[in-house]
Amino acid sequence: MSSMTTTGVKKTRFNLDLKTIGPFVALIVLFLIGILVNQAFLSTGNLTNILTRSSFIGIIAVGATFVITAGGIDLSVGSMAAFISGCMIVIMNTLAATMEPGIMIVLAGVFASVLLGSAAGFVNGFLTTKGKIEAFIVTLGTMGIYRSLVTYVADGGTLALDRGVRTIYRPVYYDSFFGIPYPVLVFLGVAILGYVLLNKTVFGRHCFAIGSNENVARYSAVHVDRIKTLTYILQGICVSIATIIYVPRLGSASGQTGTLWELEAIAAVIIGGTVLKGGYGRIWGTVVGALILTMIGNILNLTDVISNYLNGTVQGIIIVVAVFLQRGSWRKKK
Amino acid sequence: MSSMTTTGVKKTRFNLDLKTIGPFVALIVLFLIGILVNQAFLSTGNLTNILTRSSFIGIIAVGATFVITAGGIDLSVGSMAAFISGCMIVIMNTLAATMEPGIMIVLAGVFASVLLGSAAGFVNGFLTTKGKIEAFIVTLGTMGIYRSLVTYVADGGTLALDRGVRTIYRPVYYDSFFGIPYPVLVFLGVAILGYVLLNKTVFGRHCFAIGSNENVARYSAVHVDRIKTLTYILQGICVSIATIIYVPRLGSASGQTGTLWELEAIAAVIIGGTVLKGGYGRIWGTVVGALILTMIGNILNLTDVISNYLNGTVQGIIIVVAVFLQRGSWRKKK
Amino acid sequence: EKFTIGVSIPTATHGWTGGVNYHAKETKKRLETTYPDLKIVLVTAADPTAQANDLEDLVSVHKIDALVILPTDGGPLTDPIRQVKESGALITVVDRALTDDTIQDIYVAGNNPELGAVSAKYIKKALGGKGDIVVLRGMPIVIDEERFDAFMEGIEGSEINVLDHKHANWNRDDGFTVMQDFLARFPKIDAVWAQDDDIALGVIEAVKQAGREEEMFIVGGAGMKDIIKRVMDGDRLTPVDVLYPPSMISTAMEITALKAVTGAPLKGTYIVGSPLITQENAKDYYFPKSPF
Amino acid sequence: MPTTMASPSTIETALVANNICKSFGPNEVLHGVSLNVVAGEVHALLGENGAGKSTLVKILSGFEAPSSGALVYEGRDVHWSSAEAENSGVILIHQEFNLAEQLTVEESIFLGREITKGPFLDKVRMRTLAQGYLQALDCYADPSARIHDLAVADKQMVELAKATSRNARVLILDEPTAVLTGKETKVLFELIRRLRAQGVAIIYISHKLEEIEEIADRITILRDGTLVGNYDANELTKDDMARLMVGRELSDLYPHILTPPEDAEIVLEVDNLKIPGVIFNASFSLKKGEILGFAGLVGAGRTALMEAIIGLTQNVSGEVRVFGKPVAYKDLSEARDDGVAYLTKDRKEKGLLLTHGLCPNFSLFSLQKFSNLLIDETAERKAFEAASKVFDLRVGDMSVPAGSLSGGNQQKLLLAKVMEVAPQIVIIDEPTRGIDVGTKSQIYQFIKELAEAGRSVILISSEMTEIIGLSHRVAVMCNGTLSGILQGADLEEHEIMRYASGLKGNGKYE
Ligand SMILES: Nc1ncnc2c1ncn2[C@@H]1O[C@H](COP(=O)(O)OP(=O)(O)OP(=O)(O)O)[C@@H](O)[C@H]1O
Ligand SMILES: Nc1ncnc2c1ncn2[C@@H]1O[C@H](COP(=O)(O)OP(=O)(O)OP(=O)(O)O)[C@@H](O)[C@H]1O
Ligand SMILES: [Mg+2]
Ligand SMILES: [Mg+2]
Repeated sequence: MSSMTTTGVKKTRFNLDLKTIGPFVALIVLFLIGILVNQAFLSTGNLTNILTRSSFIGIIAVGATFVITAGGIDLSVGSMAAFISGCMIVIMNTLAATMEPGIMIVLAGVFASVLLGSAAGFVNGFLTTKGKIEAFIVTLGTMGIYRSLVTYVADGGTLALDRGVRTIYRPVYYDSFFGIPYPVLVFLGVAILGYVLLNKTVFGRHCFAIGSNENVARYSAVHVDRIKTLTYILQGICVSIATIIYVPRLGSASGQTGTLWELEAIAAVIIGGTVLKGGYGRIWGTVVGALILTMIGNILNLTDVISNYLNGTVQGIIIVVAVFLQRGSWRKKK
Repeated sequence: MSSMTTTGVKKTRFNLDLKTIGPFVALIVLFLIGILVNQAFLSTGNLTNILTRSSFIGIIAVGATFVITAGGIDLSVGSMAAFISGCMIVIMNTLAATMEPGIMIVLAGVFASVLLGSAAGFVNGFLTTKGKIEAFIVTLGTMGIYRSLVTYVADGGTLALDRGVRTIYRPVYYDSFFGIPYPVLVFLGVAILGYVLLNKTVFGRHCFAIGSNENVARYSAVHVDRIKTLTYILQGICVSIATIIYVPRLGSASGQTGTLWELEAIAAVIIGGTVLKGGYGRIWGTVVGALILTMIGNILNLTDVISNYLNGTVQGIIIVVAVFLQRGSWRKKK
Repeated sequence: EKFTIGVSIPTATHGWTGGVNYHAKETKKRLETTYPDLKIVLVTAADPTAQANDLEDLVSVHKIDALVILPTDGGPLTDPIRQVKESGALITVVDRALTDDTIQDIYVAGNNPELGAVSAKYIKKALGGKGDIVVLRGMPIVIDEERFDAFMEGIEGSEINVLDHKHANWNRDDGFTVMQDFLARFPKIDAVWAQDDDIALGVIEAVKQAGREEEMFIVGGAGMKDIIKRVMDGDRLTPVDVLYPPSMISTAMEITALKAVTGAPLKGTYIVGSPLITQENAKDYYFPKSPF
Repeated sequence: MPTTMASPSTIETALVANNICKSFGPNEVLHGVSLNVVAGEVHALLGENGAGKSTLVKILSGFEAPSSGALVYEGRDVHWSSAEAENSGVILIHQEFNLAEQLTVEESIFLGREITKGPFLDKVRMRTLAQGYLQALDCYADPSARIHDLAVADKQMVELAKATSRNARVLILDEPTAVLTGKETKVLFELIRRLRAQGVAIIYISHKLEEIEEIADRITILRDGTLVGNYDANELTKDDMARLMVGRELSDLYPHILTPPEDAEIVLEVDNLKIPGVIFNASFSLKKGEILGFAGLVGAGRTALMEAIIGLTQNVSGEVRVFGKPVAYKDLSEARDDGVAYLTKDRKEKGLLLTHGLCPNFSLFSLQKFSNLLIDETAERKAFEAASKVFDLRVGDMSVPAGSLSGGNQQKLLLAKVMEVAPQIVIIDEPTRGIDVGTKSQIYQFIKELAEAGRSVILISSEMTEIIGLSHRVAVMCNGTLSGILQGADLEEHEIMRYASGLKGNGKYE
């Protein structure tokens, strides 16, 4: 793009800024709107709610940032979350039936969750890399598979966590540390780890390289397939972490759990300035993206000026506008 | 990376075949399964049903083939369909209130539908090209917008078409011409037109060019933005055609109409051998893809050996396998 | 010579439909053992279009002699069901009315407006006709409309003030989220009409989290076992529940099977009411084994 | 610089290839070629376009597997992948760039060999090292700049830096100077000499025979995939090389071209054209039947200027007149329809659809002319076959994708594509980049015929001799300014360099 390059050069700086601050600007604007809409928005209660809620999508989106940066996509995260929660509950209930409900059971559940997450991620990664099937299709397939499996396990209904176990597990979602709810802390931890991994390690750099040009990466002795599979496994683990803090919230899972989370996660990633075509990812942007999405929902609940029916419209517009703030920035990535 | 292309090339010959026959093989296999599962599968009644049903997704998928070939994606088709059906019904009902129900009213509805489709498509195209926002996000946004708009128009309920108009309109779905239902004829027509447009015209060539390298297209005097926008408009028109034969079937529309059609359409396109990254499209593949998807649903209804809960699993597996038949084929498009 | 009944129901997209699926499966097993020459084909669909497809398949492939259908949406399916009728099959419609009631032979009617009305009546009484409430609605579809309108009608004239109503899509997570925000927004809430037990469960958690259990009570709907258990145990947060039994599908299947096999002259409408479940009568509605 | 460097004495023959054959599908492109590279020598590889040079070196460096034949590296038989080859110090710089556009310079240089401190990247270290490697090539690209923002020449320098940063024992350069001007070429040669002195074996591919004469110790010549012979550099004159490559005597490279009459109509006029930040001032005019050369250092703004004229760049100020009519093209199609065509120098990113067939590539630019409603595919194919004769495309099988053509043949395809619209004014940017001498003379002949048929040509080239040999007049650009237009006696190398480097004329390098 020669002449584009010319302009490109100046653009770059310009857009890089926009890409960096864009999401934050959007967040701040939303924040102000929130305040205008309803005083209650600023109440600590409400703000903690927003943070805590955003941690599900947020943690998943951190994983998605890796997948997308490396040029992939994962549509299965939502149903994966449902599937993992379902299995966790079944496992913990079976244990609870055999032994005294205790911390051990919860740990067993957590362990199982991480195991399942990595496995599910590996399946996606393996099919994409070794099976050479487009990620979109692989994960579209597994999306349907996981969801129907959980419906099957739940026998069409809802899987409820054993009361005893629940009481032990409950604090993981509801308690907090110096006023900061555990989910938020976990989210923060995941984000920081993600940031370091993506920006400070060889693995992260290889993700960028693969996303930007797979062949060049392969020629530079980068283990393309391994790295790509790893990003999916990472995504799976993030999903499992999200479920670990999700299950104690309502102590239940069903075929409905996590519907459309995949789209929310991807939206969060893109709003955050990551390039969908791969080669450029931003963890902090993703975090902000997740906050934005949660905040939209929250604000809509705090007002009744807009008909409920129009929530989707408002969300849609905000998402598009938020990305519009970074317009052009992804263009030259072609 | 000529050597990449090199390996690419050796594959080409090989895969082009696979890509061409792959979907057909899958279709035939499914067909045989159908016969084994249940004799009744072969009854003309059943076969006509399959064809008629596949026409919705099929027609939409033909449009999607253009969008995807030109390197874009449209997630909004499902809700666009809901929105258009909704508006059609409202318009026809209002007219019916003022005048004698007659063919004119239906034509008015059809006209409105096409108009809306083109407009909706234009919006998507404009935002992607001029707004320089990633197609995925634009259409994710409009997806939410259209869906919530129709819910709003339907006031949360279902919009039902005026009885009188319905009786006039009904044949468009239920009648047939020498035993071939109209929807099938329309589908066939759209497919043929699509084929010619994509493979025999300048427009089609330009779609391929843009999809495989936008810069080269620009340097070859291709009006990149215009062509891309046109593909979205085309998609919109295809959606409107689909709704034109959808509305007479159930004579109603609601916020639920057309949920997940976007994924089905995209799946049909990819199963058909079109490359999601753009630059390579096959209309006939898409048609077969649509048939495959419909046939899966049908076959699952032919037997109750599989728990209904597991439908999603079967579908997922078949989709992945169908694409696996063309494994590697999309690789060289990097 | 076998007699085939096709049963078409919505996919388990939330707790209640989950219950429908469960009862349908159970009843299928039971009936097929009691009536050896009876064959039941069970199909599920996510939306009206898919359900219309299913109906076509039931006729063209399974040659059903009778259809038991719980329509995902009465309006759009009226016509496809008429076609099944024209194929000569006996039609039993469950829960959701068609736009043309001459089609069905048997109608096992759930009563959505009644659910709304009963809830309204109770809340009015419990609050002494005066107070601030919030409403969590289901998915934006007809059923939700009917329930909501009936409810608003029910409280009309009283001094009960609906602070706001939002859609919680018959989903626990949404129930939780929406209620959290209601709690953040309204300092004083006397009662919550959650309309559905899945939503109610979410609401309960949100209220507990906010530590405002003493302030309000919650009225759900459907008769999910967890909620009924709470009612039985006299939980003050959920003093009552309003029945809207997914088991109505079983009733419909049984009646249809009976007519099919014995040719008994069964016709007309069987209304499944929406009685108020209180601590007293709760045990009659408690089925621990059901997943719902 | 690598410290553990093998000294010439320790190794005799570094890399040996014994009758290598290579086929792509049905057609064999290398028929038993043998090569023997000795440590501390510069071994030139010569051959026409499509002779098989790139294929051979790809095989040597593990990017392609030979269909038959053996590789021996430092005594051992090897069947290696590109990664293994690279680890053992056999490094290929591709004819086409092999860089990921979104990565930064530093990331590209260390890709696959990142330096870490504990579990983390040592960015500081890599940055400074990268800087060092680049400066050694006196290239001043910022290590944190993204590849897609670099000018072509800088991209090539990054490739070189990448190679030098590795512990090279055998360094293979496939037409490295195709995108370089004299200045950078000198730098490159210094580097090559330095490495040779350190005992590195260098395989050097180029179509610029004077370079071969200057740098090569030994020369291996290929023709149509067979070995012509293996010579000592000082055995051969440039003419010998040309003859051996092409297999026939070559007429004088630069044809005599009639000068257009003084009063010839002016077809293109450019007044004070400016692009903020890139072009500071350019004014010139072009006569009917004239060939106007554009000289300058890489980055001087020639491409930028032309892209502005044909409407690829917006926010351009100044006036452009085509056939006396003021124009401000908004995109290429408008220019094309006025009979102005531009041939890009970046055939891979802007010229050809590498994954598509030859015919669709050929007709993409002129498609309208084959189409009334539907595309007349037979006419299209006929035109393509005609053109492939005119530009003598050397392709076994016309159904291969453009990406599989040899570099030179890709260039020819690109020429054919642009010329198909029969432009009145044609702007050709580096038309003979990567073209063998034989074909070069064909292309020059073609340009001559264009001009004498009354078409007008703007010729951008970094090859001084080409510019001087073909142009009636030469415009020289210097740092975004058109610093002077030379003709007649002034038209010679040193004068041009003075203008290009800002010593003369109104162009300045700060
Ligand atoms: N991947 C491939 N598939 C089919 N043919 C190929 C492929 N790669 C190269 N060829 C053919 O092999 C022959 C040699 O190509 P190669 O690139 O080695 O030529 P070259 O000597 O490098 O030419 P140039 O000087 O133009 O670079 C050409 O005819 C080319 O078309
Ligand atoms: N310093 C620069 N800043 C931004 N873009 C540039 C710069 N130099 C060149 N470009 C752009 O990069 C493209 C290719 O680079 P290149 O240096 O070959 O072109 P150029 O500047 O015209 O130099 P040349 O005179 O060699 O053509 C050109 O189209 C030009 O627009
Ligand atoms: Mg070559
Ligand atoms: Mg140049």
